[in-house]
Amino acid sequence: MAIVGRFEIESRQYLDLHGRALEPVPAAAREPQLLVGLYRQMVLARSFDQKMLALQRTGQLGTFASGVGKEALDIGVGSAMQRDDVLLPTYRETTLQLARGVSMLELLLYWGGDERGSDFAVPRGDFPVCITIAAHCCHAVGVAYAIKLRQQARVAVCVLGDGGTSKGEFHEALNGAGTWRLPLVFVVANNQWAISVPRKVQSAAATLAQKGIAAGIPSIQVDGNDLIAVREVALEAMARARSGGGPTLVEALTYRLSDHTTADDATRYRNADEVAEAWQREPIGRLRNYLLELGAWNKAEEEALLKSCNEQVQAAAQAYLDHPAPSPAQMFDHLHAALPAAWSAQREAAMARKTADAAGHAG
Amino acid sequence: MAIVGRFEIESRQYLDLHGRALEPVPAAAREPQLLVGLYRQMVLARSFDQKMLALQRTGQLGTFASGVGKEALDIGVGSAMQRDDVLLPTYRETTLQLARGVSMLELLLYWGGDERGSDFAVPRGDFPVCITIAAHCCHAVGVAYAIKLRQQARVAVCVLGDGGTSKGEFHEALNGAGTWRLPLVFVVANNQWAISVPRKVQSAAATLAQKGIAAGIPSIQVDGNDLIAVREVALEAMARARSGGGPTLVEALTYRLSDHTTADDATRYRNADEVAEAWQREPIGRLRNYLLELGAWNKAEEEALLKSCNEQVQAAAQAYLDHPAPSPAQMFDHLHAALPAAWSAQREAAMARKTADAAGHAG
Amino acid sequence: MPQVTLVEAVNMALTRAMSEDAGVVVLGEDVGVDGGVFRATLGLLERFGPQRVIDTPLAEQLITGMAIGMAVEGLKPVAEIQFSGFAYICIDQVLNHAGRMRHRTQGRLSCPMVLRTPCGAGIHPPEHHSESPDAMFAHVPGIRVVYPSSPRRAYGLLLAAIRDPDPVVFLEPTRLYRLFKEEVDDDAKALTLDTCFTLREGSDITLVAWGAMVHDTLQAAQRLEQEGVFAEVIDVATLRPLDMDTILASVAKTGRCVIVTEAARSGSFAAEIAANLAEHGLLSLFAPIARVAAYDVVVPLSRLENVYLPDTERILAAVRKCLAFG
Amino acid sequence: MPQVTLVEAVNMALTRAMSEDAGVVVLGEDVGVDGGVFRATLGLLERFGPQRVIDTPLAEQLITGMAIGMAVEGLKPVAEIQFSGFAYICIDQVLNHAGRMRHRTQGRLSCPMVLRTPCGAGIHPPEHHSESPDAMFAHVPGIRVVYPSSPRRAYGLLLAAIRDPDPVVFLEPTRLYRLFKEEVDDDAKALTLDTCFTLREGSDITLVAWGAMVHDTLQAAQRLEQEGVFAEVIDVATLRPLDMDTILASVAKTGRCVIVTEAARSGSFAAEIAANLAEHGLLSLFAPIARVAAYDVVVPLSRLENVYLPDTERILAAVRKCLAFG
Ligand SMILES: Cc1ncc(C[n+]2csc(CCOP(=O)(O)OP(=O)(O)O)c2C)c(N)n1
Ligand SMILES: Cc1ncc(C[n+]2csc(CCOP(=O)(O)OP(=O)(O)O)c2C)c(N)n1
Ligand SMILES: [Mg+2]
Ligand SMILES: [Mg+2]
Repeated sequence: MAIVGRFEIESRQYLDLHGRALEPVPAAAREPQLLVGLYRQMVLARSFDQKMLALQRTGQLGTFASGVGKEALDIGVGSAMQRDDVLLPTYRETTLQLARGVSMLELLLYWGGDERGSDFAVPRGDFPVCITIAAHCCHAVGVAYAIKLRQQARVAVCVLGDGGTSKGEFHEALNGAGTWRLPLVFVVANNQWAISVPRKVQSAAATLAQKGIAAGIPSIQVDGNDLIAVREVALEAMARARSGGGPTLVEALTYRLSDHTTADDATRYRNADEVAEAWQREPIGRLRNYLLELGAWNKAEEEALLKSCNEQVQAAAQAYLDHPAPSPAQMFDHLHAALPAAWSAQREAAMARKTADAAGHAG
Repeated sequence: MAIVGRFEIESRQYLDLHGRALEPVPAAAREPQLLVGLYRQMVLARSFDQKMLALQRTGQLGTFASGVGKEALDIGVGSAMQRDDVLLPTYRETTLQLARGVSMLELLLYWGGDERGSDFAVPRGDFPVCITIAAHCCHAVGVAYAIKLRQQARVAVCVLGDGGTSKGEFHEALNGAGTWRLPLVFVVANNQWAISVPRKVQSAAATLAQKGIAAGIPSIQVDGNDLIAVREVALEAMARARSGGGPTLVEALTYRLSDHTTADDATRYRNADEVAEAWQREPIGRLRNYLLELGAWNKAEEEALLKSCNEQVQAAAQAYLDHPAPSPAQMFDHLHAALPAAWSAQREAAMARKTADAAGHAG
Repeated sequence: MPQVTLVEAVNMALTRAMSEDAGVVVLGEDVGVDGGVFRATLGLLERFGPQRVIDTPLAEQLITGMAIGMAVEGLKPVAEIQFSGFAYICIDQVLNHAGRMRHRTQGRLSCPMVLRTPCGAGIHPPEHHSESPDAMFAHVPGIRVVYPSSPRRAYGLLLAAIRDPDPVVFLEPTRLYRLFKEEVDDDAKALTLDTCFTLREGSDITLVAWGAMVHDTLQAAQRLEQEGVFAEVIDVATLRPLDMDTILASVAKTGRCVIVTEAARSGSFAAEIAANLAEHGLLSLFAPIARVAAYDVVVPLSRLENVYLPDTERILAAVRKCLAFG
Repeated sequence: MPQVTLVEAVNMALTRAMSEDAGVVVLGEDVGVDGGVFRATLGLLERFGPQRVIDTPLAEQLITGMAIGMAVEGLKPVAEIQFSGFAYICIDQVLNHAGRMRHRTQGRLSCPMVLRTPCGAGIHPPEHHSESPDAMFAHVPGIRVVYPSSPRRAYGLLLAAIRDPDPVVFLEPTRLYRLFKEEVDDDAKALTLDTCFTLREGSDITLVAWGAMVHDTLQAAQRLEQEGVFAEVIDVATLRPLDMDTILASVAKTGRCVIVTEAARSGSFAAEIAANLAEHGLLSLFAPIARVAAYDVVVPLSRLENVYLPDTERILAAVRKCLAFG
């Protein structure tokens, strides 16, 4: 009898629930103005998220997946990425997409049911939202392979949920990334729920980070509601990836404070107490407390910020509502680089149908 | 920073390359006559394997995947199973199927290209060979779920190769088995090659056993060429499964001494030295040495055994060659429980085609 | 008799099947406490317990593959795939395993499972929730493909599918889940598989449809009646094996046929029906066979969904062209 | 000009494409040192190195998905799926992602990849190695499906597929890989996609086929010629998008059509062609359209493979029936 493998999963946290530092924050988080900038992004993102929910409720947007409660995760990861890195998001990374430079108008168009919303002006190389759970994990392997082949110092970042870790494609991708030591960071946004299925029904694994052991790749857990910790862990993983050290799996612990989507009613399957308790751990207040304590932030600034966020969000919503409706041509004109002759009659027929058929903003 | 998970992979071996016990053999292996019985099965299986190769070479059998070199693995696992357990094999478990009671004639029919070969007289509940890599891992979860639901003390045993561990279905199955704590033993027959792809190209994981950590299930490595060790590890895993302790992942280390199949030429991609070295570790000689040393076996018995194996195998081959050709009806009569009316004209048309169209034994 | 929606009828059939046979189990994502995202499995957990109403991990290959294993081992699993866009991944297991187990073992093993999935477009959901994989499944040997279009047929056909000794892919028209109600008697009576249903008799033209398009087709037939045109409307109901006899007999009577599908036109199941007509019913035809289908494009996001989908107007246009012919 | 087999022509096209464009990479199981189980990628590893000739782990979803990622990121991946039976699992990624990337992003991203797989029966291999998934892929919007039937067309069409800015599923007729040789000039000239090839002109009947069945169909045409019957033989070559113009023009001339496929009959791609004829060519037809196809059963193990597969005799029988009509 011999032991042929030993593995440990580390977990990282800097700020406690009240925003007090549990240990000295890392060098990359010592500049208060940087943290203030990230804090502003988090608040704007939540403001935008609330607007999306409001638009949906009033029939002006399609089904929407709120990201409330995971702003530290998204902004932490987003702030660790460089401009020409490649993000492969799910439907719950609206905040991270904002951090990458996708515009509110584009995001509104997308969730309003219009493909033009995925034709980002910036960043041109990021992937659109992936709805089919974990399919994009395999795409990320291809992106990272291409980056490595061309010897670029770029990184692919693939975000998925706790539920997504049960899909075979996630494992095929982890394994491929490990085999070729690709510049790829997988971030599991473990928000404890996959629609109505709680984390413990999803897997008997004690942590989701340990799934990386199967592929022989470095794996770590982090408090996903602690901006400083997420950013630090992400920076480490990105640096490893960028310098040829290969992939990392990051499990970021957070909580889905909202319903799964606007089509879901989470009170059917989970306890109000659990949600109330989770609100205690939400990331924005925690970082605010830390900044207030540090003297880097004050009440007046907070009020000004909320006002400005509100204005930006309103302006974006208005631009969205004013946006011209899509033409039926949209179904044909980017099907192929050039429409094959076989479909041209169909295009004509579709154009002949009244454009008024295009649904309103509610989708 | 905290450590939230610690894992170890143990590896088991009792006999060294020369068949000398490295440590006291376990209780279940202390009865020499039992070991002699298993040794006999291993020798018979190899004899049968050689016959299959010979039949294929002479155009009397279709493509065949030899199992030479993994007899300890197959017989070790087979001997740990009970009659009403369920085996889900790949194409390389001919020896294990023999151990389960599948007849040589049935195996010959199957590899000769005739579905009747999978209509085993015994064991009625075992699965047929699964060719699509790792698909049967998911079937095994269903079988084990059914067993558990009906509170039976039976176990499903699913065997796959090192290459198979890269497939998503394997991971989905591992995870499911862990979630429901099913009576299911996964055996990874790691023979170091997946056609031309060596083990290290398949995964960056140091062991394949550690893939079980991803699903939170007990995982262990074993010397797959050591009958005593394989049997012991399998017995432990089966006992755990049978008593409600849930699934186990066993990685059994062996080596594919043959070409991948008769359609392959392994000299194209691997070194003769590596193969020669691997022959030093093959399981039959090792067990024979142990039994000889123990005084439980002698040269005369060995000669008698080889003669008897040869006779059995010859008889089976003859029965196979004498077996009547399949009828075209075979394509229709078990498509559904009763053939839908829509296909009855097709059945008639097929029957009208000369039965002489049925190909010869070479398939 | 209760007035129920199609999804409620599915629920009634599941409840009935689970009550009468302890071997029937339901599995899938969110089928337990949530009762399924469309509530098709509502109340089953309370009634039959978590052993038989199984919330699975998020893994469609596992769901399909384990249903196969359960079925081979003697249970009668009814697996749910949450949306049709996530059912493409299941084709592999259905084709390579479910549809072959009986043949492969020459009857020693069988695979009495049902794979249910909502199917089709029209509810303005996010991407991948509006797919029509019917033609792909209908090409798979060894399985049945059933696609009801009303609460009553959903009830009777689902019972039949569950009781069938072989694998059935059961497609449910999402758009019709709650569109209308019908009286459904929970009488445990299965309908016959492998047969089309003639929903409306007529002498002038045969309209063939399945799933949600049956609804629009019936509406078109009503409109035509007002114009004095009598359309026979056939609900295919079982796509595999296909009951061409009923369709051929109808076309022999009417001489004209329009086939309606909401799938993208090329390679849709409408082609199979048209091909059979061209092979066995050519002499009956007074006019070309028209297919009304979605365009050969990606199902668009919700803003253009209405333009993409065939509707009553497009059916009527095809019928008029067909009637005007010759 | 060298005389080469179809699989050698595939190899020539791959070598040519990799030489002329450093972005072309080849990936799949055993494509490296082994040169692919059929040797389609022979010599590529030595010539272009392991970075561009990639032995992957055994994982078809990864192979397809990473090809998509590579293509989006600007490479031109040519992925190999070892046998067609293992390509069903790829439908999901091809349909939900490869075929949609350009549409979904309104042209911002694209997916210029090729997914190659040997296809069809006839070499007496183990189970799952003889499948014909052509109809399923041909139903997927946003992709092309190409299926050559001779060394020369394999060379020219594969080059075209690799150079195409959009995803192409490239099916290779396993049975023809080594069946015959043809002179193929390694001139880097691509053939035109989206067009059928008329291999033989004739006035009496149109025979339409693709893949390996083109071979049997040509043999049938030869036999017919001896009997004084002149058959026009069309190789479909690109199944999606389908060039119906060529087929319609031919049937307008001959008035009779037999469509040959080795896939199981129901839901096969032959249906799509027949449906189009019934829709747009009805008036030209003197006789019903016949489909010659495999039976609607599971591809049997090798002993019955010859009975399962359509052959020259079955084609001739269908032709005779068609000629005798009316
Ligand atoms: C392949 C696939 N199966 C099912 C679904 C339906 N679905 C959408 S979200 C979801 C749960 C995802 O949970 P998780 O991965 O934890 O992400 P979260 O929604 O919590 O962010 C499911 C089952 C899907 N989108 N894709
Ligand atoms: C899903 C699938 N992909 C590809 C193949 C082709 N194939 C047959 S065996 C094999 C290698 C399997 O290697 P491993 O799992 O190590 O088993 P071994 O053959 O070594 O016993 C491959 C790629 C297959 N049968 N199934
Ligand atoms: Mg989640
Ligand atoms: Mg192996």
